[in-house]
Amino acid sequence: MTAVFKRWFHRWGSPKWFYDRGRRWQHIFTFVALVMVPLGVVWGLAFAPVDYQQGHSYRIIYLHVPAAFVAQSCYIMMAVAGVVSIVWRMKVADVVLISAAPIGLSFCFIALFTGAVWGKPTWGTWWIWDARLTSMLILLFLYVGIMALYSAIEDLAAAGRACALLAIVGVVNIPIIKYSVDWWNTLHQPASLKLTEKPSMPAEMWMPLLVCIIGFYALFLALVFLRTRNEIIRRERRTLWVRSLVAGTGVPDANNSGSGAQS
Amino acid sequence: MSTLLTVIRHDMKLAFRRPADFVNALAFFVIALTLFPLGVSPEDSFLVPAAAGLIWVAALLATLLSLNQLFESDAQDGTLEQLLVSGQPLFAIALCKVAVHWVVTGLPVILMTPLLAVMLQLPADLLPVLLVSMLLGTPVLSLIGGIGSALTLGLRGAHIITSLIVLPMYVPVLLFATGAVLSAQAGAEFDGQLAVLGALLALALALAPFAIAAALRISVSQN
Amino acid sequence: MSTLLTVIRHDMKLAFRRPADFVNALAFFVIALTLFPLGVSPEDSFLVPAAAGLIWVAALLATLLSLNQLFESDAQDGTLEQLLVSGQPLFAIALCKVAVHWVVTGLPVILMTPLLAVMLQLPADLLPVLLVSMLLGTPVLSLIGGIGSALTLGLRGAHIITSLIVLPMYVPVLLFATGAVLSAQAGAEFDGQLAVLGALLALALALAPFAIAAALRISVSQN
Amino acid sequence: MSAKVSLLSAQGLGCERNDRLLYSGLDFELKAGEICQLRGANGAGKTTLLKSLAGLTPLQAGRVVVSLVGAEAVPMQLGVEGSTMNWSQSGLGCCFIGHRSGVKSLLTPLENLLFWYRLNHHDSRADSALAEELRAALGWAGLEQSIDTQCAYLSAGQQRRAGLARLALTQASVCILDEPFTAIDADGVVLLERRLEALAAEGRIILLTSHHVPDIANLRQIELRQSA
Amino acid sequence: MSAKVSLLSAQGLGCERNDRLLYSGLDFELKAGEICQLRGANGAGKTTLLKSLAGLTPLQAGRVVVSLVGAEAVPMQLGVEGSTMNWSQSGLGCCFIGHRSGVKSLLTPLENLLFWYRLNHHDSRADSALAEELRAALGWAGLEQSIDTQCAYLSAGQQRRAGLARLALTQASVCILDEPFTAIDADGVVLLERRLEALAAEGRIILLTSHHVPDIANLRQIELRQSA
Ligand code: HEM
Ligand SMILES: Nc1ncnc2c1ncn2[C@@H]1O[C@H](COP(=O)(O)OP(=O)(O)OP(=O)(O)O)[C@@H](O)[C@H]1O
Ligand SMILES: Nc1ncnc2c1ncn2[C@@H]1O[C@H](COP(=O)(O)OP(=O)(O)OP(=O)(O)O)[C@@H](O)[C@H]1O
Ligand SMILES: [Mg+2]
Ligand SMILES: [Mg+2]
Repeated sequence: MTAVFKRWFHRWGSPKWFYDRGRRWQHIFTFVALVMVPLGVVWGLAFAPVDYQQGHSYRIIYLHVPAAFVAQSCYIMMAVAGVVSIVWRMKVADVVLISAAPIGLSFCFIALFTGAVWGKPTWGTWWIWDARLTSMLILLFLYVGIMALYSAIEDLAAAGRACALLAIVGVVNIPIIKYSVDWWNTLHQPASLKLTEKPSMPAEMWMPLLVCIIGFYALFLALVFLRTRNEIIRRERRTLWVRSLVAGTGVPDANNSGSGAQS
Repeated sequence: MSTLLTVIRHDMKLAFRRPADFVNALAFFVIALTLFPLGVSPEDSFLVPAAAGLIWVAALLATLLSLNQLFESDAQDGTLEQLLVSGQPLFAIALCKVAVHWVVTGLPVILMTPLLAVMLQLPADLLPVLLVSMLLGTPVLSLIGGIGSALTLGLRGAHIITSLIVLPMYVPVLLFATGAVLSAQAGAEFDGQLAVLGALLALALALAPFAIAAALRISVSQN
Repeated sequence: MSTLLTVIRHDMKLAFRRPADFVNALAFFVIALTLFPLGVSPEDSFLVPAAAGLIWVAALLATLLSLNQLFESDAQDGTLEQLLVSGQPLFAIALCKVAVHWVVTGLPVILMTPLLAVMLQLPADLLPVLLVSMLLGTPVLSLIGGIGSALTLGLRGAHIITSLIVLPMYVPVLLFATGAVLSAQAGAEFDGQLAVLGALLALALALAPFAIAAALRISVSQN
Repeated sequence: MSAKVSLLSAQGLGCERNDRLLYSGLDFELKAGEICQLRGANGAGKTTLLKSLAGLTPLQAGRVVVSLVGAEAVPMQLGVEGSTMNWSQSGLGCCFIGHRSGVKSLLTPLENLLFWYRLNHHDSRADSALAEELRAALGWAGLEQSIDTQCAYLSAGQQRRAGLARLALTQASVCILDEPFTAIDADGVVLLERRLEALAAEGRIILLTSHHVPDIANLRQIELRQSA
Repeated sequence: MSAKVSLLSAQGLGCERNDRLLYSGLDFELKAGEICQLRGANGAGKTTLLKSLAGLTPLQAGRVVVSLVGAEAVPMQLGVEGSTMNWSQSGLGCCFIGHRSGVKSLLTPLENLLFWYRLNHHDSRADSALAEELRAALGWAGLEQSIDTQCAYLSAGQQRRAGLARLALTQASVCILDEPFTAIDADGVVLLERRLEALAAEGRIILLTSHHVPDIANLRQIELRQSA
C-alpha cells in the first residue's frame, strides 16, 4: 500500500471522519439517484417501445434487472468490508457491513418479486426452478442468515466480528453456488429457460435499462452511507465528538439516527 | 499431537456414553425416508427416479440437525473455556471434534443407506455412485456445519440460525452429488461431479477448521 | 382459570422474546421444501403429483423437531418444579403449553404453506383441501408429540427417543391427510378423510393432556 | 393459602440412591415459627430430602403429617411411603427454592416474579396494581437497577436474588430452601437472614440447607449423617 | 509449563457491560506466592474481570504484563486493550475454574480429570501410570467413593469437587478461581484453603473471588467497587 492510500484508508477507518466526510458522498449519491431512477423508470415504463413477443409485461425488467445486479454486488461489498474488519480490526467496516445487509436483502427481494410477477405472464407460473431464480433465492438465504446472526448476538463487537467472518465464508461459497446451480440447471432443461436469456434489445430498450441500473446503484450507495452514518452516531453516542455534535448545531442525522439504526 | 488423540478419544468416549446422540441423526434419516412412501406415494414411478435425491436430502437434513450437539454441551458445562485456556491449537481441536462428529453421525447414515436404497427402489447399479458421493459429500457438510454451529453457539434459537447460515452453502454439495447419480442413471459420465465433490472436500478441510476456531473464540468471548 | 391465562401469557411472552424458537420450525419447513426441487428434480412431472405429500412430510418433521422445546427449558431452569409445587392442575397447564406451542410453531407453518405450494407447483384448486387437512392434523401432531417429549424429558438423547415413540402415532394422521388431498386430486370425495382427522383431533384433545401431566410427574421425580 | 401449619412431623423417612443408603428412620418435628438448618457433608442427601418434602420426588419410606392451626386435633397426612407429598390439599402451600431457582433468563426479574406470584396466589388485582408490591420485593432483594433487564444479563448472584425475592411475598406456611445463600454477597446474606427471621416470626416453618451456619436467632439444626 | 511468573501486573484495566461502567483504571500487582481475593457486591464485575484475565474475553481497556522468574529484566506483555490474553506464549500456563467448572456429567470424575490433565500437561506416561496420581488427587478432593460414578449422579458439591481436584495437580503458575467454595461443605472449605496456601508456598499466584472471607494466612484483598 502506498503511503497516500494508507492515510486515506485509515482516515476512513475513523468513525468521526466517516461521519463527517461520508455526509458529502451521501448527498451526491442521493442526488444522482433522485435524478436517474425516476428518469429511467418513467422512460422505460412509459416511452420505451413495446416488446414484439412479450408485449408490455417485459417492462418490469427496468426494475428487475437493476435490483438483481445491486443485490448481487451488495454481498460482495459486504465481504470486502468483512475482510477489512477482521484483518485491520476496523470498527467502521463492521458498521458498513451490518448497515448494508438489510439493503441488499430488500433489493434481493425486489428482484425475486418483480421476477415472479414477470414470470406469471411469460412462463404462466409464478415460479420456476431456473438457475438465476434459484441462485437468487439462495442469495436471499445468505442475507437472511447474516441478519439473523447479527440480531441474535447482543454484544456489538462480537456481532460485528461474527458477521464479518460469515460474510467472508459466504463469499467464498457464492461462485461455487452460482457454478453449481448453473450446471445443475443444464442437467434438467426446463423448456422455459430460453425466456430468461438476454433478448438482444434495441438501443431505445436498453438505454433506459442502463439509466435504471446506474440509478439503482446510486440509490444503494446513498442508503449505505445514510444507514452507516446513523449507526455510527448511535454507537458513538457517548463519545465526546458526538456529544458536542448533538449539543451544537443539531445535525439532522443525530435525531433520526435511532430509527435508522433499528431497522 | 498427543492433545489431538486426547480430544478424539474423549469425544469418542462421550459419543458412546450417549449413543442417543448419533443414533439421533440416524433415526431421523430412517424416519424421514420411511415417511416419503407413506406421505407421497409408494409407486415405483415416483420412487425409482426420486430415490437418490430423497436419500441425499434426508442425509443433509440429518446432518443439519445433529450439528448443534457439536459444541453446545462443551459450551454449557464449561469444557470449551477449558479448551481455550489450555492454549492448545484450537483449529486442530476443532478439526478433531468435527471428525469425530462425522464418524458418529455421518458414517452411520452412509452405512444405513444401502438398506434404505433397497426400500426406496433405487436401481442397484446406482448404489455405488450414491455411496461414493455420500462418502465425499457428507464430511463437507459436517465441516461447513461446524462453522455455523460455532458462530451461533449459545445464541437464542441457535438451531435455526445455524440452518439459515449453513444451508445455502450446502446447495453445491447436494447438486453435484445428486447430479452424479442422475448422470449415472442417464448412463452418462459422472466422474466429473465426483471430482468436484473431492475438490470441495479438500477446500473445506483446508479452510473450515480455521473459520471454526475463529468462530469459537468469538462466541466464547461474548458470554 | 386465571392460572391458565397466566401460563398462556407467560409462554406467549417467552415465545416472542425468542422468536427464533418458532421461526425455527418455520425455517426448517421452508428449507426442507426448497431442497427437494434442488436435490430430486425441479420438473413439474415430479413436483405436481408430489407437492402435497412433500409439504405434509416437511410439516410433520418440523413439528417433530420443535417438540423438544416444549418442556425442556422449563425442566432445565427449574420452572417445571415450580409448576408442580404450585399445586395447580397440571393437565390444564400442559394443555395450555401445547396450545401455545402449536400457535407459535404449527400455525406459522400453515400460513407459509400457500407460498410454498406455489413454488412446488401444487395445483391451485388443491390448496384449500391441503390447508384444511393441516389445520386439523397439525394440532394432533403437537398433542401426541407433547406426550413423547414429556416422557423423555431430561433423558439422554431425548430427541431421538421422542421421535421413535411419537412417529408411529403420526402415521395415521399423515395417511388420512395426504389421502384427502390425493382423492381431491383424483376428483373423488375427501370429506371422509377430513372427518377422520377431526375425530383424531377430538380424541387427542380429550386424552393427551392427562397423559402429558402423568409423564411430567414421572420425569421430574427422576432427577 | 389461608390454612396455617402449626406442626409438621416427619416419621421414619428413608432414602437410598444408586445402591447407597442416604438416610433412614429419620424423624423430626417442626413447629410453626421454627427455622431449621439441615446439615450434612456433600452428598449426604440434603437436596434429595428437601425435594421429597417439597413433593417433587416420592417418599421412599416413612410418612409426613401436619396439623393445622385451630385443627390440631385432626392431624392431616400429606404424604406416605411410595407417594409424593401433596401440599395443595386443603389450601396448604409450600414455597420451594432449589439449586435451580426457576428463573427464566429470557424474562426480567419483574416478569419472573409476577409469573410465580400469579401461579401461587389467587389475586384478582390487575398486573399494574401488583407491580408496586413486586417492585418493592425486588427492591428488597437489591435488584432496583436490574428490575427490567433480562436475567440472562445478570450476574450469578443477581439471578439468585431474582429467585429469592419470592420470600418477600410468599404466603406459604412452609418454606423449603436449598442453599439459599449460594452466590449471595455479604450484605445479601444478612438481608436474607433477617427475612427468614421475619417469616418465622409470622409463624411459618422454614427448612433450609447451607454449608455455612447462618447467624439466625435460635436456629435449629438437623444433622444428616452419612450412613454408609 | 516450565516458566514461573514472579510478578503479574495489571495496568488501567476497565470494562463496561450493557452501558454500565463496571470498573476502570484498575491497577494491581500480584507477586509470586500471593493469594488475592477479589471482593465486590453481586454484579460488581468479578467474574467479568477473571474471565478477561484468563484470556476468555478481550481486555476492553488497559494491559497485563508479567515478568518471569530469572527474566525479571524483560517483562512480557500477555494482553493489551482490544485483544485477549495469551497465556500459552512461552510455556506459561493458567488454571481457570469458573462458575461452570467444565465437568462432563457423562464422565466419571476420574475421566474428567484425566482429560483435563492431558490437555494441559505434556506427559508421556500411559493413562494407567497416571491413574494413581489422579486417584490420589480425587481422594484429596474427598471423592474416594465416587471416583467411578458418572458425575450426573453426584450431588452439587461433589460435582464441584470433581473440578477442584485439578488444584492438586496443576502446574500452572497462575490460578484463577471464581467462587471455588460454592456448594462445598465445611470440611471441604478447610481442605481447599490449605491447598491454596500450599500452592502459594510453591510460588504460584492465586486470584479468587468469594463472598465469605476464607481464613488464609496473609490473604490479600482487592475491592471492586461499583462505579455507577
Ligand atoms: C422470481 C423470478 C426471477 C428471478 C429471481 C430472476 C433473477 C434474475 C437475476 C438474478 C438477474 C440478473 C442476472 C445477471 O446478474 O446477469 C436477472 C436478469 C434478467 N432476468 Fe430475471 N429473474 C426472474 C424472473 C425473470 C423472468 C420471468 C424473466 C423474463 C421472462 C426474466 C428475464 C430476465 C432478463 C431479460 C434479465 C436481464 C438479462 C441479464 O441481466 O442477464 N427474469 N433475473
Ligand atoms: N452475559 C452478559 N451480558 C451482558 N451483561 C452481563 C452479562 N453477564 C453479566 N453482565 C453484567 O455484568 C455485570 C457484572 O457481572 P459479573 O458476573 O462479573 O458480576 P460478579 O461480580 O461476578 O457478580 P456475582 O458476585 O453475582 O457473581 C452484571 O451487573 C451484569 O449486569
Ligand atoms: N440424579 C441423581 N441420580 C442418582 N443419584 C443421585 C442423583 N443426584 C444425587 N445422587 C446421589 O444422592 C446422594 C445425595 O445427593 P444430594 O444432592 O441429596 O446431596 P446433598 O446433600 O444435596 O449434597 P450437596 O451438599 O453437595 O448438595 C449423592 O451422594 C449422589 O450420589
Ligand atoms: Mg444439594
Ligand atoms: Mg460471578
